[in-house]
Amino acid sequence: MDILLILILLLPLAGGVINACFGSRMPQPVPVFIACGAVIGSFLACLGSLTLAAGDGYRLVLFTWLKSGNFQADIGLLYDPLAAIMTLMVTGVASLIHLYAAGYMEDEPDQVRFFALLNLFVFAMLTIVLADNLLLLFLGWEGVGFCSYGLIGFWYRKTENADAGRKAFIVTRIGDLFFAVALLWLFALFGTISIEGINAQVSGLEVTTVTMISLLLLFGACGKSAQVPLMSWLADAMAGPTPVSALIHAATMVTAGVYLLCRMFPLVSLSSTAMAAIALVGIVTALYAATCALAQNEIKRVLAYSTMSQVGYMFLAVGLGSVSAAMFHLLTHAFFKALLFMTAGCLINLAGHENDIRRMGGMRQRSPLVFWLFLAGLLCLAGAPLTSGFFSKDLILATAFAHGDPFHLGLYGLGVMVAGLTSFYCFRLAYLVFAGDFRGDELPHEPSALMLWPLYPLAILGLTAGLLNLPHLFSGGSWLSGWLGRTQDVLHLSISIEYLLIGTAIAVFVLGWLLAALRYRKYSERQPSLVGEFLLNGWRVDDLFDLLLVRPFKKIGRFCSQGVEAGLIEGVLNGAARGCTDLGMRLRGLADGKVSAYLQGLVWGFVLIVGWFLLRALV
Amino acid sequence: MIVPMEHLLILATLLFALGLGCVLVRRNLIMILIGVEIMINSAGLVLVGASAFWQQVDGQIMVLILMAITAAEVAIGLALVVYLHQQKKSIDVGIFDEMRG
Amino acid sequence: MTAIMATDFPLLSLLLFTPLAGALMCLVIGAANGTNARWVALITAGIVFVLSLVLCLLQTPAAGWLLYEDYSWIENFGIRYTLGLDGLSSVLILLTAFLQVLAVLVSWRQNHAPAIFFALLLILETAAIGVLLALDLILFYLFWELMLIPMFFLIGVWGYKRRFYAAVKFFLFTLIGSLCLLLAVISLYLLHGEQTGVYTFALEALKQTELSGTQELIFFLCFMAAFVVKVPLFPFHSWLPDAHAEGPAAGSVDLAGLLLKTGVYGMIRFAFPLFPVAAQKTMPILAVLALVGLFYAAWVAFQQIDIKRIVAYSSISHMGFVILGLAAWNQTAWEGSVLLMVNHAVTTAGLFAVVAMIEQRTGTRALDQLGGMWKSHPNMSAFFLLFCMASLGLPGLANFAGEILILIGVFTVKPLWAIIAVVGILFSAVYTLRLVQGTLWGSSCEPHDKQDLVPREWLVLIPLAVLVVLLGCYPQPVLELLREPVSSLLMSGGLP
Amino acid sequence: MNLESLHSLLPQILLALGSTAILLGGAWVRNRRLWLIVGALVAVVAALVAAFVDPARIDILGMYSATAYARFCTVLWCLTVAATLLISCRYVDLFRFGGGEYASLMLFAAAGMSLLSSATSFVGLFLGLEVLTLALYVLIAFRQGDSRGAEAGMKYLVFGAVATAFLAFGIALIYAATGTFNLEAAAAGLQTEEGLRPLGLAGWALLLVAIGFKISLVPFHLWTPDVYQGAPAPVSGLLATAAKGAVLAAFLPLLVMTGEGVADIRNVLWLLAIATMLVGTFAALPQTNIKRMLAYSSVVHMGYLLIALIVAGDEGSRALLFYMVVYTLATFGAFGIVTTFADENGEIQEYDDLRGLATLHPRRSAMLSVFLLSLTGIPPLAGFFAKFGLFQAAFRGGYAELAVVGVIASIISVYYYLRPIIALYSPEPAVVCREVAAQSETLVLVGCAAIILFLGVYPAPLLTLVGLVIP
Repeated sequence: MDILLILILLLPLAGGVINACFGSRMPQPVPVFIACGAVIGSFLACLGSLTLAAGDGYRLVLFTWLKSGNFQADIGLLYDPLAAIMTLMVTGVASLIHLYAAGYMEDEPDQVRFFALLNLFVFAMLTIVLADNLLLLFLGWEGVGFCSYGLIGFWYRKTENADAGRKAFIVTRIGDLFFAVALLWLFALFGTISIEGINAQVSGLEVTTVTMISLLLLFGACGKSAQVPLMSWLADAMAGPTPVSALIHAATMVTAGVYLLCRMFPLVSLSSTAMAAIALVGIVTALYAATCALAQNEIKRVLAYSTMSQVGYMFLAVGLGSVSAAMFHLLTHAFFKALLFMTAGCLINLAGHENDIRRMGGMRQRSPLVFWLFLAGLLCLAGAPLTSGFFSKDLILATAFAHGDPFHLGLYGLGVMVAGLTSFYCFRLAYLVFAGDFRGDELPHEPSALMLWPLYPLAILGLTAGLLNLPHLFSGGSWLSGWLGRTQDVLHLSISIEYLLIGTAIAVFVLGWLLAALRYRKYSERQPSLVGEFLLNGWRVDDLFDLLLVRPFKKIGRFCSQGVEAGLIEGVLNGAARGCTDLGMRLRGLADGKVSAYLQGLVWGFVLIVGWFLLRALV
Repeated sequence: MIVPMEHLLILATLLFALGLGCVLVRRNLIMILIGVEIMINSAGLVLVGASAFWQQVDGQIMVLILMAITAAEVAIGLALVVYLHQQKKSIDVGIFDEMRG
Repeated sequence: MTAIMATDFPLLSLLLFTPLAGALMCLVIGAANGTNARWVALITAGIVFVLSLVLCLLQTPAAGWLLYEDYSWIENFGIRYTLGLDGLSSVLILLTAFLQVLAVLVSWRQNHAPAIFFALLLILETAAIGVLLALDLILFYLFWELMLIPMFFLIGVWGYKRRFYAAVKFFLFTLIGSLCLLLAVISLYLLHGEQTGVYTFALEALKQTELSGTQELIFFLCFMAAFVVKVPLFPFHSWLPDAHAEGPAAGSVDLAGLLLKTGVYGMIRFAFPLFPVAAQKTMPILAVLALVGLFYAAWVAFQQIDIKRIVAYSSISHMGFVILGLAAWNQTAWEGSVLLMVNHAVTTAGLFAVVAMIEQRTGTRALDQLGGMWKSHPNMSAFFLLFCMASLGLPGLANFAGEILILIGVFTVKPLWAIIAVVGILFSAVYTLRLVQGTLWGSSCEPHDKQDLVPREWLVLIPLAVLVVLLGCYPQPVLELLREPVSSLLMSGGLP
Repeated sequence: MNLESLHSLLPQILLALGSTAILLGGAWVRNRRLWLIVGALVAVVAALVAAFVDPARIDILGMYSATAYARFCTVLWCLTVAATLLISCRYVDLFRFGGGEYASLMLFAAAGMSLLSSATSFVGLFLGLEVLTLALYVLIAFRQGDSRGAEAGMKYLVFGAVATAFLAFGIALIYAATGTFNLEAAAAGLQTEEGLRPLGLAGWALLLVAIGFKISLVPFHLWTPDVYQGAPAPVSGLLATAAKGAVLAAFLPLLVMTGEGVADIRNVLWLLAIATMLVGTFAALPQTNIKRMLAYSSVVHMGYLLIALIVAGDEGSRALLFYMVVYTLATFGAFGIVTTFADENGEIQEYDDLRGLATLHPRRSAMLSVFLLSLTGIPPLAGFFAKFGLFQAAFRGGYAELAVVGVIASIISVYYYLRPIIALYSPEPAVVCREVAAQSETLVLVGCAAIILFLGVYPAPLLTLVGLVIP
């Protein structure tokens, strides 16, 4: 069994490394086979080893990575139910996306780099999931950052793409810093960085310390998960190829933050302040992103903001103390959002590589199949009744409601509002893309079969994943909560309240739909309003960061390099050097070639010596 | 001793100063050499006087050596004067300033 | 003093003087034919590498010297020829020997007076190894200064346009520091002699000298003057970017890989154990300078156009990290510092090697004229990306392992320092990504040489890349070698 | 004067006789190289005699001594002169020197230096100094028709003559004050607090001016660069090394003594040392002519040597002698290299003309680098241990401030020593100098470089030797 567990990690790594080193020397389809094979193999290994994870999980230490003084970091795996479910999701979705990518990237000459990075990404993501200590987790954490950097900027010939990659890397790294500090602090407190070890010892800690560390972890999570305030990179990250957006920026990497918080939940949950902060970050992001999504014109950007918003829900769930709700939404979201992105990729192809929804329309005629798939995804996202998104979102909102106090009721209210906004922008998207006639002029580029096949399982999963954690009301057994060992997350509300909550959810869904239908059923060119412009630019957060961080940074840089380095330090050095040579010139000037001057020097010297003697005699 | 030592020293110092003045002021090489001669002779004077003061002959021997060496120096000096004159048609030391710095 | 490995054969001297002998061979055989000189240099460097590798493998993680040599040398001054090899020295010697092989390969196409060039490289190697082995202060100083001459010529003769300026700057900076060291060594020697009647320069003996607080502080500062210039610590770094930018590729590899390391080595082998009290008193200052340098160099690197200068400033920034680790004064941080030193050497050597290759192909090092190298030279670019990622501290690659140990060590002592230093990691990402962005991505510049890596270059880059990954994923062998020496050096510093 | 005294003076007599013989022989046989080699042989024989024939008595007529120290100096100067003669072989042919006269004067100078270093009385000192100076007057202007040589000769003559006058008057005043010519007694006489003390001090002041001129201390150094530049390179080499070393050596025994009188002198020397080191260093910075640079460098090094002279004692003397030997080797070597680069157009002196010579003459360039780096004091060259010994002695003697000034000067000196080296090694040659070094030149220079390298790695033999001979 150990070997299966190792294979989960090793296969994607090997695939990535082999492709990176030798891929360009292999005949064309081989690297793709290797890449897909590696991930599918990993998925199978995960399925095979699932039994290991049940209960308290399974711990496997491979070798010592770093050991110095009393610090020790192992390459070790912690395969518990949480990790297992996440692994399953990551490998499963990744397998499908790899297959899709094989079709999507068919004509790309630089395929090898793409698949190498994609495999490495899966490896890094699985490292996050399976790591038994925070440092190894951090390795995966930064690893996904790098792969995301490389993949966003995959089409590097356009500087904007490379810049978007860089932005993603640096902004998420800001979050990583907080994570790193938390790691250091935890080690200083506990003398270990093992996740189990830390979680076992937290109970004795002071609440302020816990709060501080939890907040650090939260910030770390915010970076990777594109939560307020470190969210601005995600929309730009859509510059990458669509499979990348589907895998990294929808299904897996952006949910790593949620996973981290779930992983460290025993610690985080000790501080109510931190929990409130998490919930707040979640809902603020959800709201922010939902508003932004309203005004976006590029199909992938709409989806990106929706991702941000949905991840906000997951944060909210963690903040509410319900790990299973968070994980539930994480899973369902992974399915339908991957589906959405991949169908969006098909749509873009169909529209003749056109991203802008204002230049789409009538896509239903171009491919009814894609229409239905996309619609399935959208319905899940919008929370249409009985879809997976409906159940998972409802669980989160119900949990908020169940807390009962004003703060949480407020969260619930905002959550409902976001749900309405979500429904609105989903149907806006649907109408703009599918209704009416095609507004562009490009010829369609038919998606290959390889691109369509992986969509079916995802659509099915997206529509039915609600079964994973079906609440009692629908005579479900909350299987996920049980598997995760979090039965306390199962809500026990009265039937009437449950009906009320469900009714509200359905109501806002319908409301959103109706408003969208009203406004977007018939397409008309509109001048974007001031508010629209504001939302389109993501509340102008980029400008704010530019003003607050980027420009001062550059200014200080200029000051250092021109002011201090070239001015002060070089100036002092050159000044000293010039002083020396000037002095030298003056001294050599004494020897002007004339004997009489030399003799005068001699006499002055004599006077000097006699004077010195006299001085000594007098003093 | 007929003349007091002090007088002798003052005279010698004066002579030395005069010689030095000559060396410093004159630009003609021959005149400079003459100035040097005067300075050296002032030293001879002191030596003779001191020899008498200390009742020793050492000083007087030294004077003889001094004179011999001076002669040699002048010989070389004058040879150089001729050589220099051949080169630049002048023995003004001021014009020999090709090398400087 | 006894050694663990009892052997009468002067193995250390053999290690030390093999490169010198090679240098002479280079001059003799290679004078007429440059190719001979290259091969002599390569073979010599290879032999030294194998020798040091064997010594490293023989090393057991126990306290004490693995090998120790002590001969009478200049009795008149009480100077002895004392060499000792422990885990710390063997790691750094192995690094030196390894990089030297690469330096020879990197400069394979050097055509201006190759015999002298390679001879100088080998002399430099002897000097560096000597510094790492010497246990007599004057012997140490001798090798310390001996590093100057070859490096000076390498920069001053085989460098670029402003090579004289750079070479003299390098020479002057380091000489000022080392003469301070010399003065301190002499005074310490006299003081010890007056106290005990035994005039000696032996490190172990001089550690016993009784010093007043002020004396110790002055001596310590004089010692540090030499070491911080070599490291170089802000604000004594100004020579390094010029030396890198104007020097040949091999010079840069050696500068980053060999010379900078000797500064830190000098601190932990000599300055700290000799003057522990003063050292600990001044640690906060050192830490502040290290931190300021860490950020300052990052900022300056961010503004540079010349890619070699960017790498040079990144070097300064990383060395700030190393010094910060030393300032924490505990086992983890010190091991981290040494590890980072090794890792940084490997990474930076790789970066400089690729930079040289880029320059060879495009004829420029200006960031604004480069771009899109991945299109024309994917293999080279992949290596460059790897080294850059290692340099910005990506976990799993070399630098991170050292950095995290330093951070952990520092955090237990002074959390604030560690937190500030963490931000430094972000900064390194900012300027390194700018470097990557400007060279690899974007629209293509037109390189006149479309040739991707040639076999010789593969030979240079593959070992470096393998090491970068290996040191990042499994640095344990190095750490185990360091454990005992570092802990005993810390002990002699008077603190656990 | 008896046979024993003559026996004790055998090396000097050999030199003087040899000089005269060559002068006579040169009138008949006009083979330049022959006489140079004969001269070198005579000098070597004199050196051997000085080294291995034990003197019959130490004190010679109260004027000279034949102590181990004096003999050591004699050997040193004789060998320097022999080396100068050997290195001049090609040079004298090139510029058509009168070989006999040249060799004869060199030997004469050697005799002077040897007498100077052995002097125990002012009479002997004066005599030795004048013998040396008179020979040098001629040697400096030896290159006929060379206007710079003539100018250099004139400058040296005027300065030398004035210095002689100062020396003579100084000696006279000291004699008047103390009633003795004996150096030690005269110095000891200064210590007694008598009415004549000011007179003695005035005498010492004059004497110091004269010495200052001879070893070119600041501010009596102004003639140095001009004369070194104008004189033939081998002669400049001799001027910068033995001619200065002999004077310094003469005063070492004096300063080994302690006492108040000497303390006054030491005090002046302290001032002169600092001025010399700093002024010389800075003035050397902007130089672009290697001979002028070496001239200023010699000024600086005399400042260093003064440190040792001031410290005196065993440590100081040892440091001084060691430094002097090493300095002599390096400076002589550097001038030697300049000699070998001379062709019928003259000497290559400017840095611009040195550019790229290394590609044509790698060995000589390497040797020049060795010499200059040794002067800088960089290990593993002998210059390092010389400076090391010096600073160490300064610290022991309580003159740390002098050591610090010395260190500052050596830091700055890096710049001017390195400039010609870099010029040599720059890729594009400026002047095509195809002169092949004569065998004798190579022999001497390789010898110098080898000794410098050897002493840089293993200075113990020389250290032991100087430890044996110090007064």
